[in-house]
Amino acid sequence: MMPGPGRSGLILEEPLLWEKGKEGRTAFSMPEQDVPECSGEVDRELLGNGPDFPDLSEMDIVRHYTRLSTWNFGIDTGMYPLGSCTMKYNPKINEKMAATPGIAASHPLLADELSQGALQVMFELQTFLATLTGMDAVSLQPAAGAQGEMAGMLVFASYFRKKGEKRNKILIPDTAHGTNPASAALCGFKPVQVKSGADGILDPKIVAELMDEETVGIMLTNPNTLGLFEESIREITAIVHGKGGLVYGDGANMNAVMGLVDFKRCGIDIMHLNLHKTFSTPHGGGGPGAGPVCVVEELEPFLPVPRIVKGRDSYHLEVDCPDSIGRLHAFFGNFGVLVRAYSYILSMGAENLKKASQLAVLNANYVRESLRDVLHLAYDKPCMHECVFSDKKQQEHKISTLDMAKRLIDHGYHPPTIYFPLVVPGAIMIEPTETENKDDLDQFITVFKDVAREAREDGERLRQSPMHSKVRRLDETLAARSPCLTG
Amino acid sequence: MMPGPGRSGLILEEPLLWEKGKEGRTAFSMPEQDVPECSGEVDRELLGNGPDFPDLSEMDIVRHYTRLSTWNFGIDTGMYPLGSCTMKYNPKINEKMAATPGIAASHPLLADELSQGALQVMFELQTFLATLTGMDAVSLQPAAGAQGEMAGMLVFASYFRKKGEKRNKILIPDTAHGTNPASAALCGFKPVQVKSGADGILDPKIVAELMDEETVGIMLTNPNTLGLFEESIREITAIVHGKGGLVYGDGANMNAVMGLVDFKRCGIDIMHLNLHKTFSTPHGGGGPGAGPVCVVEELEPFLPVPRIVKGRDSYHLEVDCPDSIGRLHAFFGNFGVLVRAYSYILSMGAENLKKASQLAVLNANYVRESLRDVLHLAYDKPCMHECVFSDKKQQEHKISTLDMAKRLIDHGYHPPTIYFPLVVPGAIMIEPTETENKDDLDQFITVFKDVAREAREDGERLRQSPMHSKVRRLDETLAARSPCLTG
Amino acid sequence: MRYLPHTDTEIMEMLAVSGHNQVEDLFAHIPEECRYQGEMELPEPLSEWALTDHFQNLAANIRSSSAKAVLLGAGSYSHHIPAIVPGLINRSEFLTAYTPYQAEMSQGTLQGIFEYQTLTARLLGMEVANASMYDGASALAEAILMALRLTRKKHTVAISAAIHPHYREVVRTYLQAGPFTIVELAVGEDGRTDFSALANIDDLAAVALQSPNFFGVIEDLERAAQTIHSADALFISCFSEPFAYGLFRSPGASGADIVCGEGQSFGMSRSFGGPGLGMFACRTKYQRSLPGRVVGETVDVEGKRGYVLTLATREQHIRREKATSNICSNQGLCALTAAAYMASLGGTGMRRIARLNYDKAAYLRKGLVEAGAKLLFRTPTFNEFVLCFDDDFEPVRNRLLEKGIVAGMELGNFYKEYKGAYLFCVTETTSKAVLDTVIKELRI
Amino acid sequence: MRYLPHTDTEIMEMLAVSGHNQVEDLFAHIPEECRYQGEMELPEPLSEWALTDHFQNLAANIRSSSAKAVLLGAGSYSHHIPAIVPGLINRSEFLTAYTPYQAEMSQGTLQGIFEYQTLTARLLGMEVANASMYDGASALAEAILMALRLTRKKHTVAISAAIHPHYREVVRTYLQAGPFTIVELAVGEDGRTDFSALANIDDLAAVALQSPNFFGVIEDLERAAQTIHSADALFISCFSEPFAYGLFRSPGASGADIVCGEGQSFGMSRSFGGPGLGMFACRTKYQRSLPGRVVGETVDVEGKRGYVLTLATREQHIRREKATSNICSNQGLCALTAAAYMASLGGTGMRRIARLNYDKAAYLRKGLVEAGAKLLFRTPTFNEFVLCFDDDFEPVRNRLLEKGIVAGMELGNFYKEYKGAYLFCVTETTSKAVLDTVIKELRI
Ligand SMILES: Cc1ncc(COP(=O)(O)O)c(C=O)c1O
Ligand SMILES: Cc1ncc(COP(=O)(O)O)c(C=O)c1O
Repeated sequence: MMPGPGRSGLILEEPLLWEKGKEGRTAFSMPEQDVPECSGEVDRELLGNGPDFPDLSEMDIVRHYTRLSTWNFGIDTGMYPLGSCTMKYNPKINEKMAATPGIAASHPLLADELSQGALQVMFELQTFLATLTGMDAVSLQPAAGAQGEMAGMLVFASYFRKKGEKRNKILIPDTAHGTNPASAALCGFKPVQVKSGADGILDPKIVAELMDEETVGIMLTNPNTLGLFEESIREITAIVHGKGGLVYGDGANMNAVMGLVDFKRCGIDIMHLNLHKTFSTPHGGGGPGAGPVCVVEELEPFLPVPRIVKGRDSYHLEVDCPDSIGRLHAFFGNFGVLVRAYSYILSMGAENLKKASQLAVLNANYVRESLRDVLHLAYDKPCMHECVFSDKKQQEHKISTLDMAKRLIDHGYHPPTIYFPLVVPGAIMIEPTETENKDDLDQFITVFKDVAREAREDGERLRQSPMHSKVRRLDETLAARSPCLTG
Repeated sequence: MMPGPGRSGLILEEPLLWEKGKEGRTAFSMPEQDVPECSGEVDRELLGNGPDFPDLSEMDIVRHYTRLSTWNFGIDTGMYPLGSCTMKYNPKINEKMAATPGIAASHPLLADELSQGALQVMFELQTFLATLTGMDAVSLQPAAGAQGEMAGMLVFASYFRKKGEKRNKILIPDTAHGTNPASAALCGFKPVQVKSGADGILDPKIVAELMDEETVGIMLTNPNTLGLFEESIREITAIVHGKGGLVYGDGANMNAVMGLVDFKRCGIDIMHLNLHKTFSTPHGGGGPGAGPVCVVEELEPFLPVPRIVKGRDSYHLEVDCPDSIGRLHAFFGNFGVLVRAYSYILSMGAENLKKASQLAVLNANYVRESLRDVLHLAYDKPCMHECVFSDKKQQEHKISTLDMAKRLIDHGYHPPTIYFPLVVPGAIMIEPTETENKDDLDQFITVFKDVAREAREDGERLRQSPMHSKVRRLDETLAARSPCLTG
Repeated sequence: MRYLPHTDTEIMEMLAVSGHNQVEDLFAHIPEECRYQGEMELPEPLSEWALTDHFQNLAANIRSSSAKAVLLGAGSYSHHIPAIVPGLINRSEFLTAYTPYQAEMSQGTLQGIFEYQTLTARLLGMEVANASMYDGASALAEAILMALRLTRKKHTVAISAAIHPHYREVVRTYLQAGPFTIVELAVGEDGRTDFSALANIDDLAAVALQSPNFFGVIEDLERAAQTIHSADALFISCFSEPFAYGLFRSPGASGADIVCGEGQSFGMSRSFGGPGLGMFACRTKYQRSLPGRVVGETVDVEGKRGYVLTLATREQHIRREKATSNICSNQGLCALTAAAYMASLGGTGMRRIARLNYDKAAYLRKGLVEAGAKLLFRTPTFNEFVLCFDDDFEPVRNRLLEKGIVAGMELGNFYKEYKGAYLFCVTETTSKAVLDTVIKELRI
Repeated sequence: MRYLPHTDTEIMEMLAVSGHNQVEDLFAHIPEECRYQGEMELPEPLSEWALTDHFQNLAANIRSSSAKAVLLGAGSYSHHIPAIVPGLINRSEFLTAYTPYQAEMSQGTLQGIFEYQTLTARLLGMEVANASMYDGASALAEAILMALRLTRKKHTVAISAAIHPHYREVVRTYLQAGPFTIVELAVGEDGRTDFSALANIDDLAAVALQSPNFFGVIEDLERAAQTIHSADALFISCFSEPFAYGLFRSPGASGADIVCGEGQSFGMSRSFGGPGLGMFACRTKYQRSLPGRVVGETVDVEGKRGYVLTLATREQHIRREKATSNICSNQGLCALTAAAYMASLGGTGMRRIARLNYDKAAYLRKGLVEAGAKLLFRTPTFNEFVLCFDDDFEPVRNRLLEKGIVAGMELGNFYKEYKGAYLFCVTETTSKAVLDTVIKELRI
């Protein structure tokens, strides 16, 4: 019997949509044709044949997606300790609130007075996020973390343009998420890599060496992607500010420090939050998310338009902001995601949010201590919300991080993040989050120890894994070499 | 590769609720204590300790039921050709309608004028069911088919009591569902078994022999549980009526004949319908269902109270019905189920309901014709909504109906009804229903043929099946011998 | 039609296999005189959207459900339902499955019902429970029939007049065809059952009480158990509000032999009275006489723990007319819902919510008494209580109705002797603000 | 708190393992000056029930959403959403999964997205599509950036002024930091893009149009393709209302090189403008320059078909600053929703609904014109159209608002030249009765 909850059971195969269906079936309930037909009058030149979609019955569609869903694994299925992703429980009540008919049906382009409830949600959420980070002003428009980063980089650019300064480099630590350099580059900056220190955090001396008047500043993640708090953050931000630069904070790891760290006091000028991580909105197998940016007062004029302004007893939208970087989204960003985060913050309150961070850090340290005998610890110091191991100990048995990750699938766990951050070869990054209980962590630890034992004693089993899943290891090279992107 | 959709995949184990949990956790959102506490004042003599329930977090509960659900199989998962059960697609829109806040929140005991919408639903559904069956009056109160039967038997009893006749026997065919004799017995009647004829239907001659003035009448199912239409129904009902008896119709198989058969013209006096079969309300792993009874005018006074009466422009409840058998349910029966059936009838309309029956019968005959070479046909004549085979051909290979049924599980199908009706030894009763499409039927047929091939060539595999499911064949004898009903 | 997948071509192909030319031919053997005449007269089919509009209109025509508060229970209670409960139980694997005849592909339902049986037994202080009955009323009727089976030659049952009037009516319906006598035990001045009539009954099979009873009054179950057992009868204890057992001693712990009642409070919305849930539990020694389905634990061929429907020999599909009940489909999904609800509460939550219900009801009761109302009974109650008024209460009630508050129900229809008395109910869902409004209105 | 499972005992046990005494010790290494001062000032936590009340109040404060009809599109459309679509896509296995990095336990999402890519490509007449962008506006911006990458040394793009004004703003935001010039092509008298300015541009990389454009007008895409290609530029065709392609020729079939736009119409509610769906498709030859995630087909070690995220070398997590885009999280669940929606429609349904949209819009347009309104443009439109009025339309619009009908949007804020003109939208969700009310009101 495997020590994890993973087992084999009955699941059903299902073909591609267009391998099913018969012309003439439908799963759509046709509304009444209560007006005369006149589409026939249209200019033939402009007409098409309509798309080549399969026709399916309602039962066909229901079975199709029901079956597909059973090949997937979500947080509701089991533990999902994907580092840097904060896969915590996504409360169902938030889904229900977002589906409130009046909220879900609201049109984004009507007069402000017709939309007060929606504007109130956004205004209050901005206030909450400002309180949570310690920052002064917030824009909710970015549709994900990377778009938040982009907003930040554009603010940098606008800020220096306005000051009349030409700077085009930006410091980015080697532990940064790939979106950081990509966002910086998109906004015309040249990333300069900052090596993290031997203890996994940034050394102010190195920053001081690299920071100059051609550099807009630094873009760092705190807690960083090794799960460590940048303890010299105040020195670093002082150095950057000293050279006239700005500091961008990637706040994707905010779940570690709610109510515990004040980012403004750390010297951060602008930061984004990932609501789909810290604020428990579901990740939906890839999105939608939301990546609000929070800034210090000085940078507020640069935030995206429209801005939501509270008048005496109503809210309104302001678009006349000459310094703004402009609009990032057709409307207000992923409003439905904002609603969920708002609902989460209201459900939790200050004390529980802080406690959530404390427990998230407790859980990570517990896993870290419990697995340190069997996995190599990349940096041997207390961690924040996640701990990073590597496959160093397993290499002698020719077992890689990938093999262990795939074996965890058989045991019924979603693998941790692997091979990231890049500075740790064969990284295994575990973020349990606060919603996992001790019993479940203990079981996970037992399983990981068992996998480590197998790595020593029965390596072939690991290389052959996963064995329980509907498909076995997939050929990613083939997929990339001869791409087949549509059927 | 197996020809059916059944495969092995990853599923997760999950302990019993009380094997999880820690005192002090909760999954319930505590409402505010906005009034003074005074429960402390209660007489200690009456107090208890509260139940010994495990304390779990919201995530615990969510994972628990999510995992349990993956061990189950519903219509949405795949084909469920359980004969006599009419496992057709359960439209999702009906669930949504039943959850309409104003409908779901209505209290059953308020003044009629506060509940008009709910009364309207019931009144109109009664009318629809009367139209569908051809009968004159309807009571929606019975909570399931068996309670409908009981209502019918009590109507029989009241009818004869009122007439001052003492009759205590009732004719019930050997093909009847077990609930029929059970319901009759519960109401003080002694069931007399009527043997069905060689062609699977009742012979009026036999009925004539058995029917006498000590017999209240007959309780028959039409189409019967062999999937055959009782072609002599008019003769039979005439015989029973001739002896002053009444005819009860078990309408569980109504799905075969909507808009095609008029039950009043057949001579039926009272019948029940299973809304959780014919009218597509989901069966919920055992219920709730609804088993309305439909009667001819003469029997209307005996129907359960309250009756819903339509006034000039409002509905009201009538309890003053001296001949009524009384109340069967604390309120109005399974109202939420009635709402779904009402929603279904409104979605379909007359034409589609008739077409549904036609297609249900088409599907059953198609399966019957397609499998007749590999399975023994109990009665070789065109069937209605279901066809009944047996394991006669497989017996020489020492393969039973049970073995084949269990093998179908591995192929990804819910087995047909087995070993019922009792008159067919080793019965395999297949009711595909109209919502299965031809492609899926063809695949099912291919699979069943393959199972029949295996029965000849590889019997041990069948006896070992199912192999894909989370648990293998379970020891039912042990369960019954030393019952363990609570943990 | 989106539920009917057949294309015309497919229909022709399929007909060909059975040698038919048109679908009508499949019905050729149905005698002409049995045929439906013409087409059914039903409304034209509605699209999803027209249907939704129709339901919005219907709902708008249920004024009570748009009320701010309905201060009435009487067997149907408003309790908070966590969003997770319906969300999980409506997963299609649970919702669209049949009764778990094929255990290997129904372990989800089966383990879930086994857990329901266990939590139910724990709640009620009993040893075993079944997989559900239709509702509290029919559960009581079945409990009485079970007691009559167990006590064989005795034919009289006594039922308290403080049991929900509808439950008593259903009992009468179920028992009407048998050779049974039903004696009703009067309600005492304290609102509890008066057992004095018991002494005069000969062949007493069982006595049935409800606690909290229809008036919200907590019966003294321990004393009742002594009285009933010394009359050599079985003690059936029923309920319509199981939340009471978060605070008050369970019927099982008080000595009942069979406990049954309504479980709607555990996660089901009122839904005009159904579907709810008949809960049913008894002592182990009676388990083979239980009506209804039960799930039991067993092992598979590899020794792995699993669950099956068991004790089938009690049931109609094996024993037919000799079955312990005719019940077949039960309220399975409601039982699963109740289990998920009980588990969401946990022991700790159950106690807290029960207390809050008590406290809120007490707040209104005290407030109204201070405003001039009189308690009909002075015995401890849970959730519900009965008040009398010096002046006609109807004008007050009507004013409250205009404010969207349904304040209690007049008892005259149920008990002539209590005409002019009103039954009130308060649960955790009613805010203090609403309660204060009611109190204030009475003072006016 | 129900989301935080730790009991105090467990916390102590866990702390002991890492040698700590209290939770605060875990944060001891955070410099004092970085610490949060005091406690956060946030509202007290709300129970599920208090939260629900709060949201009811918020919703009541969104007057537009209680309106009977909002006859406005402008990038956000009201279409019927079958109950099955959200029900299926919100199954927790889809909803609570992360981006499918571990393909073996994400085949549901992966096949679903592969199907989305395929249906999208078919709809738009293209060969490949990605797994989604944030919205129509950023998709257009990314399309232009892609075109600029493909055409290397050219730095000018021309965009039609008939493209949704917000989309154009987003394009400006995205391009502001680069060495690019954006030229706007004027709107002709027929409401279509005027290409005459193209002739004067030197290093033209791409031209972007929208069809149906912001005025609902169908651009002549075939002629546009010729013009643009003969200027040696890439043709980007965008949209905000994909239902149009159920009736009108797809951009791909008309010669576009990159097609992108907003997919909110396919199963997403308006939700105050998001989440929607950026759809993005191109020719196979450009697939390695695509921004965003893509799913590809492959096989497992046993040769079984399966799906993986692929072409990762374009992406930020491999190529970092050299990536084709910085996008990481996209609108995955919305893409899955759109696929389920397109599949529910089927080809047949898509054509029918598109026609019905056309017919309904035409009905209102004709009715209003008969009642005295004037068409701003006489070119064929889909769904949306622009009207001018002899008299001020505001009083009529206000009267309709009081009847719960939002009738169009004045264009002055977007186009000074069209001040006093109104953009209307009608979809299959608006009943003839509502349309008749609008027409009648104008006649008054
Ligand atoms: C540290 C960090 N930064 C940025 C991002 C990008 O966020 P998003 O995926 O929402 O664009 C992520 C998430 O993947 C992250 O982990
Ligand atoms: C023919 C027949 N009669 C009666 C019944 C009993 O119906 P129910 O299960 O709703 O009590 C059934 C269903 O099992 C049946 O198939």
